[in-house]
Amino acid sequence: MSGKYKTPLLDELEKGPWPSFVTEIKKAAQSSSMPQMADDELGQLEKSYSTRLGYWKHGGIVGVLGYGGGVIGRYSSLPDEFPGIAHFHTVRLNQPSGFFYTAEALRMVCDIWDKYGSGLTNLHGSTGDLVLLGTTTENLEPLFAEYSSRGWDLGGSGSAMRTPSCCVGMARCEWANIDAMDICNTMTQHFQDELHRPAFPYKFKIKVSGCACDCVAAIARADLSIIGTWKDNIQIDQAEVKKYADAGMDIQAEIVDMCPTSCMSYDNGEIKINDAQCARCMHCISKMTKALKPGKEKGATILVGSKAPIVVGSLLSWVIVPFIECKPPYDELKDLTEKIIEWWDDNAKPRERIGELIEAKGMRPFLEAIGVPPQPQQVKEPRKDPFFFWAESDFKK
Amino acid sequence: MSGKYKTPLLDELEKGPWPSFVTEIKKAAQSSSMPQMADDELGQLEKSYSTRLGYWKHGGIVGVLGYGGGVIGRYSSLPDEFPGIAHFHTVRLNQPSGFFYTAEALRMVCDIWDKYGSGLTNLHGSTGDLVLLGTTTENLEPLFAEYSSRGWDLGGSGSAMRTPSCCVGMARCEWANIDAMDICNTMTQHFQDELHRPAFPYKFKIKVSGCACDCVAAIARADLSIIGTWKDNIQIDQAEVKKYADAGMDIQAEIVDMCPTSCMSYDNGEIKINDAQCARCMHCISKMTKALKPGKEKGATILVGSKAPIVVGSLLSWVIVPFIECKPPYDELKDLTEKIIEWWDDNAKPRERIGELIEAKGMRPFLEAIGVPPQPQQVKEPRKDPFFFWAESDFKK
Amino acid sequence: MSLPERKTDIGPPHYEQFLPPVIKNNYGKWKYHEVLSPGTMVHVAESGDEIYTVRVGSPRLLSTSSIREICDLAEKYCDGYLRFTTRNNIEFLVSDKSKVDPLVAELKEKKYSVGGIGPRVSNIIHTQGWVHCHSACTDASGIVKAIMDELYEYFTEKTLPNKVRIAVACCVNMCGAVHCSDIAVVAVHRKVPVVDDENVAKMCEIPTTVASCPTSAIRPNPKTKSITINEEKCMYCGNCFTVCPPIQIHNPEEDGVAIVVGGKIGSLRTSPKFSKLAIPFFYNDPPRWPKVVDAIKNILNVYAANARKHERVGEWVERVGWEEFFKLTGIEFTFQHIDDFTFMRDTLRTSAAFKF
Amino acid sequence: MSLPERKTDIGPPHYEQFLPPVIKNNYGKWKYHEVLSPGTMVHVAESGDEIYTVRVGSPRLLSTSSIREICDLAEKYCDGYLRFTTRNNIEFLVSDKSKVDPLVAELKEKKYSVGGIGPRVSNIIHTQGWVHCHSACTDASGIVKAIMDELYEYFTEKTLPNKVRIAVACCVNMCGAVHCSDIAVVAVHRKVPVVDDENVAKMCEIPTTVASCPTSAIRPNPKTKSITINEEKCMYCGNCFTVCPPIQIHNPEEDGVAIVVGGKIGSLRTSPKFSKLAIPFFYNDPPRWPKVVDAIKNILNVYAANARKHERVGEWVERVGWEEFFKLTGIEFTFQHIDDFTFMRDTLRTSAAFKF
Ligand code: SRM
Ligand code: SRM
Ligand code: SRM
Ligand code: SRM
Ligand code: SF4
Ligand code: SF4
Ligand code: SF4
Ligand code: SF4
Ligand code: SF4
Ligand code: SF4
Ligand code: SF4
Ligand code: SF4
Repeated sequence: MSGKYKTPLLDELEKGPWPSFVTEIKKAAQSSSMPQMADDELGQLEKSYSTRLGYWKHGGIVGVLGYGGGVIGRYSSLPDEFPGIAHFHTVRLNQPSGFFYTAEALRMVCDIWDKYGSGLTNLHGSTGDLVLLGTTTENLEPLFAEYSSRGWDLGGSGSAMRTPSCCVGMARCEWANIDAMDICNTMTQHFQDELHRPAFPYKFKIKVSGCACDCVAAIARADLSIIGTWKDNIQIDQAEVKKYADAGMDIQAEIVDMCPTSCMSYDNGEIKINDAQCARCMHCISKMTKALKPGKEKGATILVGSKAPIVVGSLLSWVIVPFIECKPPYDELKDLTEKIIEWWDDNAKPRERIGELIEAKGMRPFLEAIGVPPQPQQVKEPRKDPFFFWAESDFKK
Repeated sequence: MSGKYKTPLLDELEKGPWPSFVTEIKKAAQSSSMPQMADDELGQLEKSYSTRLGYWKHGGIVGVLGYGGGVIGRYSSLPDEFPGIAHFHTVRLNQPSGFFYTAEALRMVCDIWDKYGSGLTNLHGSTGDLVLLGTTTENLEPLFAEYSSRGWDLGGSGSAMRTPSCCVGMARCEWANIDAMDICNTMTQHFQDELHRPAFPYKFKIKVSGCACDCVAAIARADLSIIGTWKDNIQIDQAEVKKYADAGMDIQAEIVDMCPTSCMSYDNGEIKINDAQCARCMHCISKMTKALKPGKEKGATILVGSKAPIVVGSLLSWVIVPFIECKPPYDELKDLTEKIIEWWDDNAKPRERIGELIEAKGMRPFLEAIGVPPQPQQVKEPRKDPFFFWAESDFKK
Repeated sequence: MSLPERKTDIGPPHYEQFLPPVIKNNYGKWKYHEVLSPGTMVHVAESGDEIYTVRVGSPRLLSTSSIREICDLAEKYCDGYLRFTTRNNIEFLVSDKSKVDPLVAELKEKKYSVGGIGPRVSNIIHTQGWVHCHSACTDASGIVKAIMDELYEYFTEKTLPNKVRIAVACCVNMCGAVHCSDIAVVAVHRKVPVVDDENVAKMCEIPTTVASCPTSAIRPNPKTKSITINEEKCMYCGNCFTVCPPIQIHNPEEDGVAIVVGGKIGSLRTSPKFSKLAIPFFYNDPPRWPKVVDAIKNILNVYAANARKHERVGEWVERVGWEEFFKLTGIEFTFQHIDDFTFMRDTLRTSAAFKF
Repeated sequence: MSLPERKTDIGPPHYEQFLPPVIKNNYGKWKYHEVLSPGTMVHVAESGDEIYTVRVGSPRLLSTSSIREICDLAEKYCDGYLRFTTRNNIEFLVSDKSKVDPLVAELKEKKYSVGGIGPRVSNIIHTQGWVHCHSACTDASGIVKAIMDELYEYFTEKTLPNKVRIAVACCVNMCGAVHCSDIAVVAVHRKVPVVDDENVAKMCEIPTTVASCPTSAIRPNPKTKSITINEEKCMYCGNCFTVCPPIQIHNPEEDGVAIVVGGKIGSLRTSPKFSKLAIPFFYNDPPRWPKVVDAIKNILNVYAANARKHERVGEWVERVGWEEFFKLTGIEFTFQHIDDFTFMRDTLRTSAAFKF
């Protein structure tokens, strides 16, 4: 801690039990070979805290040779006052699927970063990357050489495929209907070119969750959301049901009455499920994990289009394919994803996400382009107004 | 029945138990002084049935002196083939509130109509008028003189206040929280000028229902929907509750479990209601009318904006004033209605209904103009996206 | 034959003069009612007074002769007091209990349709159709007659889980209550309007016509001084035709009707609901539209067999889900079912939980 | 100091090399899990093998020094195996049951925040704020720290009806999951951007800038070769600023944050939900934003006191109604709460049934 700046406001945020990011900024200066970066970051941040204004310029385009993304250029608007952060770019390292690490691997990441950057990181960025926070333009190439030679690559940024992300899935979860980590890794590898060389109309994100709990928020934060599900019957272990009851669970109130389709009943200590009516929402399974399990015919639901509110309001992803098998090498999934991206790439204006494009064009041209038939699962309810389009092909019937 | 035309297709529609409109058309020719009208109507309709095409021209502007509405001009596009309906205008007689008649009054309506028109009527039109179906331009003035001198006036058409309409209300319904018929009649009288002399941007409809059953479909088919409600507690007669139970009603399943707010319970043969949580939806009351009654502090909810799907999709009316007292002479209601209409009239484009205008401008300018504060009852849920407007006045706070 | 003096702005006759004395005396003081049969009910006042209602189906399109016959009956049994309902049924208002059965007997003898009260099918709200409207894309009265003949016993006898409100509209202007009905028929076009350039140039205001199109499919055509329609964008709503008649939308070969379901108006239990598309198209098939009638009967039967007591059609469907509706009714799901108009965002499924 | 040879398009390291042996052996064969304490759980495989997870809160913004300390602990107790969660918590993956308690003890001793598992508040998803983003209209890390200090016991001890997911976004780009969170803070502008005509003319493509505005508030200004903004229409979304930096949206006097509630992501019980506006504005009040913290605590407490077991915030509010939410929380309802953007139609109340 160099103590270059007085930071009375930020120091307030070192109080209290939750770990303090202010302490982290102060600590970064200890180990980084460029302590002035974290120092000046702290100084500028203190200034922001007193003026209530940020001091960052719009990012310029910086990066590594042959790639168009992976680095977010960032410059202080007060380079004279805070020269240490005149350049303060972030580097997005593509995280391993499921965010698993060994201490050894993480140490190596830290060592390189202390050499070429501020010593500050985000574990992880909202998209999933291991974010390295603050370096200079000239350090980008050596940094990339060091990381890539050791098996690490950059993640996405700009109008490109973004770093796919997933839940912990089969690695540690009994409900995973698909191998979320393998799918995430496979898709990441499959789309390396699209990830590193922005050539899309805008960003395109993929997220994979093993079940409807959606622990990676795929349905809300991915252009392509892959969510595991099953087709057959929930597996019930009645002996375990009894144990839950014995342990004091109010099965009627907590499970049966909360089932959204009312397809369960609880009589004489046994749970019965009318599986044809089950929506596979995961409520009962998640609250009675020892007694109930997803079925055996597993696959994924494919949804498309979610994004943040800019420009036309937030979108959640829409069901496109209710059920698709997901087994390595995932050809069907890759193929579908390629078709989806192709249609979007062919039709979108710059800065138009796929959800916005579908809204603008309607579902039909999209579904026709990717070869998916209309199905009731794609809608909450059918259209309300009597205005609907007919194509020539409809008349031939 | 003159039998001027062979009508094999329409004759099919005289078969079957439900009363036949074809028979009515045939019967009209019997009593009308102009039997050729109903005859040619039948002939042209048979032609439509064989060609699947209507033969009416767009209406021209016809009417009675000093009025701009109340008559819909209609001309056959085949006047040579069907001369009897070369002119076939409809006259909208303003129905008495609640659609009550005496035989004597109705006979008089029929007598005049037989003299000046086809002898065909609609009891009633979808807006509520007593519709006289088919007369000529030259008959309009004498017809109007005859009706108006006997106490009947025309209803609305065109870009005007339309004939208000209401449910049977206090005349024959135990649930009426407001005097729907009196309000309907009062509003009709109050807006006579607006009704007869179209000067609005488009049509404006008023409908009044005594309770949330909404037997006149006010919430779906009126620019201004007035629906009776109450503020205090549902009145319960536990002795009658017992009788329903004794008579075999499954009170738990049919009443308590269907209450949308789950504010009821049924224990030891008694119904209890947590009235603070009751939404006054009318379900329980309507299914147990002897045991449950609305409260005593009665008034109306005012909703605005419903309409058919052209142009931007169907609208249901939106809650504007959750509760308003409704006692004669209904000054508050009249005043509010005038403010609502004034804002619309000042701001709407031609052919823009008030619901469409509110959608275009937002609720705030509308509520501010009519002096109604924002209230949670006006929304199902607050806004989802973080884009919201601030007015200068908001900063002064 | 001099005419009486005309009056203006007098408004309708005051309803009070048409109320039976028992209603006047107990106005606003009714205690409860009881449905006695599908076509009769009694309302009992706090005073103990009673008014009996006998309800009869009506084709709505009534000749003066038929109205006079109804008046005769009203005079014979209820001092001439009668009313019409908001769904166009006729109600005899009988103050003398002893006259109820004889009235019903005479009505039945004369083939009137006594019924419509309680949890059953009531009269169909409908519109003008080929009988009177230039905009009509089907006939309304004919379809109504065909449906009511088929569902007759649901009006006169059988009960259902709750009221089933049916409507028919002869074009998308929807002068009936189609947009919020349990089951409804709405006539639809399927082809882009044909523009009669010469007459458009003569008769229409071009900017108004361009502005009338909800999907911005219409552009001015300076060459012809008329307009052109972009086929890709047109939804066949006919609004341009309403504003400018030489834009001809009628196409007898390809016009027809759609069936929508699940709407409701009352706020009981669940909020009022719009109707949703069940079947996008049937060809116009006069005089009796048999496929339309069959389809409606099928939907009604599936509802009757599956809904819980007091559940309206829309409430039942929302409970079981639209996936289930299509499965149970056997109706095909098509591209037309997927909203791409104003409610698209609301109606696409944004959940990983649904039924297969 | 020659550099090693760079490689491209190799993608991330394969996760397999980072999996503890017990996970590799039981991959996809887990049977159940049990939450042992707010910060520990065990997953049991069909084989009977067990993996213990010890979860620790993280500020996400981590220095390499701190990461190394965490690595030290991982090596001491779990052969170096650790992971991060999708909400940025640290998870130690312990294969040896006997090491769980000592690990927890050392963590607590070192003031780590052990917790976040089960029905409680987990880590706050947040974004860059003044720490790194030019778009930031507040700081994210500071608000997060202030909230988590206040809600600390909901992370480490107390239980709630269900998980409560909190998020903070430093501008309406919403790089976090604010739009679908139980409770969230989003920074908002409230003043029309100030246009630096000279630089706009120099640096920006005018058509792109005009097109960037969702409300069509921007028009080209041929005189200045820049643009003008219609104050009436501007919703302060900042999209123009993203596209054209000399359109300056930051206003330290009038910028601040809104609080939104009731969103969720999982499809359990009810569909995923967007968050809805609870409180439209608080001034930026660094370093600890006390009013924001109080408001969140209030909402959390009202939820905890009123929701049923397993109900998420949004499920509770939807059951009791938003009228009730405003009443119970004492939050004022304002014009800002009424949607006049894309979801207006969905969100206005179209029912005569509601609570006063
Ligand atoms: C670093 C990160 C926030 C974080 O603190 O974690 C981030 C930071 C930025 N986001 Fe983001 N976004 C980040 C995840 C997200 C997410 C969440 C997600 O991916 O799951 C979203 C919401 C989901 C979505 O994509 O809609 C998100 C929605 C946006 C948007 C709005 C895009 C839209 O279509 O609505 C912008 C605006 C833009 O692209 O111009 C945006 C733009 C930005 C920019 C590049 C600012 C800009 O205008 O140029 C930010 C750079 C900050 C900086 O200087 O470091 N960021 N951004 C996240 C990426 C880290 C990573 O790679 O792991
Ligand atoms: C006669 C009647 C249908 C019936 O068979 O009962 C009717 C008939 C017509 N309606 Fe209607 N509307 C009738 C009630 C309605 C209703 C229902 C209501 O008022 O409760 C609606 C739906 C509610 C609403 O107002 O939105 C209705 C929505 C329309 C519309 C669409 C308006 C809109 O804003 O969406 C039009 C189109 C127009 O005005 O150009 C329309 C236009 C018409 C026109 C004038 C056709 C036209 O384009 O000029 C029809 C004249 C038919 C004719 O030749 O007789 N009619 N119209 C109803 C009036 C009778 C009466 O006065 O009692
Ligand atoms: C006579 C009439 C009012 C009028 O001024 O003409 C009327 C009269 C009564 N209605 Fe109605 N309703 C009348 C149209 C309506 C309408 C409007 C419509 O259909 O266009 C509705 C809204 C329908 C909807 O929600 O889509 C309507 C929804 C109700 C309900 C709510 C039913 C439900 O549970 O959803 C009740 C309560 C009930 O049936 O238990 C009700 C109950 C009643 C009661 C029992 C009220 C009473 O205590 O007198 C009346 C006799 C019931 C019956 O017919 O079964 N009335 N009722 C209308 C008869 C129309 C007809 O000929 O069939
Ligand atoms: C570790 C993690 C996945 C990962 O790959 O990192 C994870 C792990 C588990 N989740 Fe999750 N969830 C994780 C993020 C999420 C998210 C995403 C988010 O918060 O951004 C969600 C969606 C939240 C939402 O709906 O808004 C999520 C919704 C659930 C649910 C559904 C809760 C509900 O009833 O609504 C369950 C089931 C349950 O808790 O009974 C669940 C259950 C579980 C289980 C019990 C699954 C299992 O058998 O292993 C895991 C431990 C539970 C716990 O932490 O209480 N997980 N879980 C994430 C931990 C985040 C953290 O640090 O707190
Ligand atoms: S999304 Fe499902 S499979 Fe994945 S971690 Fe969460 S609960 Fe497990
Ligand atoms: S998964 Fe959901 S829908 Fe299926 S039985 Fe369980 S609670 Fe019901
Ligand atoms: S709306 Fe209510 S008050 Fe009016 S008739 Fe229907 S049930 Fe009675
Ligand atoms: S009126 Fe509706 S909300 Fe109120 S108690 Fe009865 S059923 Fe429940
Ligand atoms: S629905 Fe259309 S065709 Fe039928 S009466 Fe109304 S405007 Fe005419
Ligand atoms: S029919 Fe409707 S959508 Fe088609 S051009 Fe005319 S107004 Fe536009
Ligand atoms: S939410 Fe806005 S300010 Fe915060 S990181 Fe994302 S783009 Fe930057
Ligand atoms: S801030 Fe948003 S709404 Fe305002 S002018 Fe810029 S882009 Fe348009």
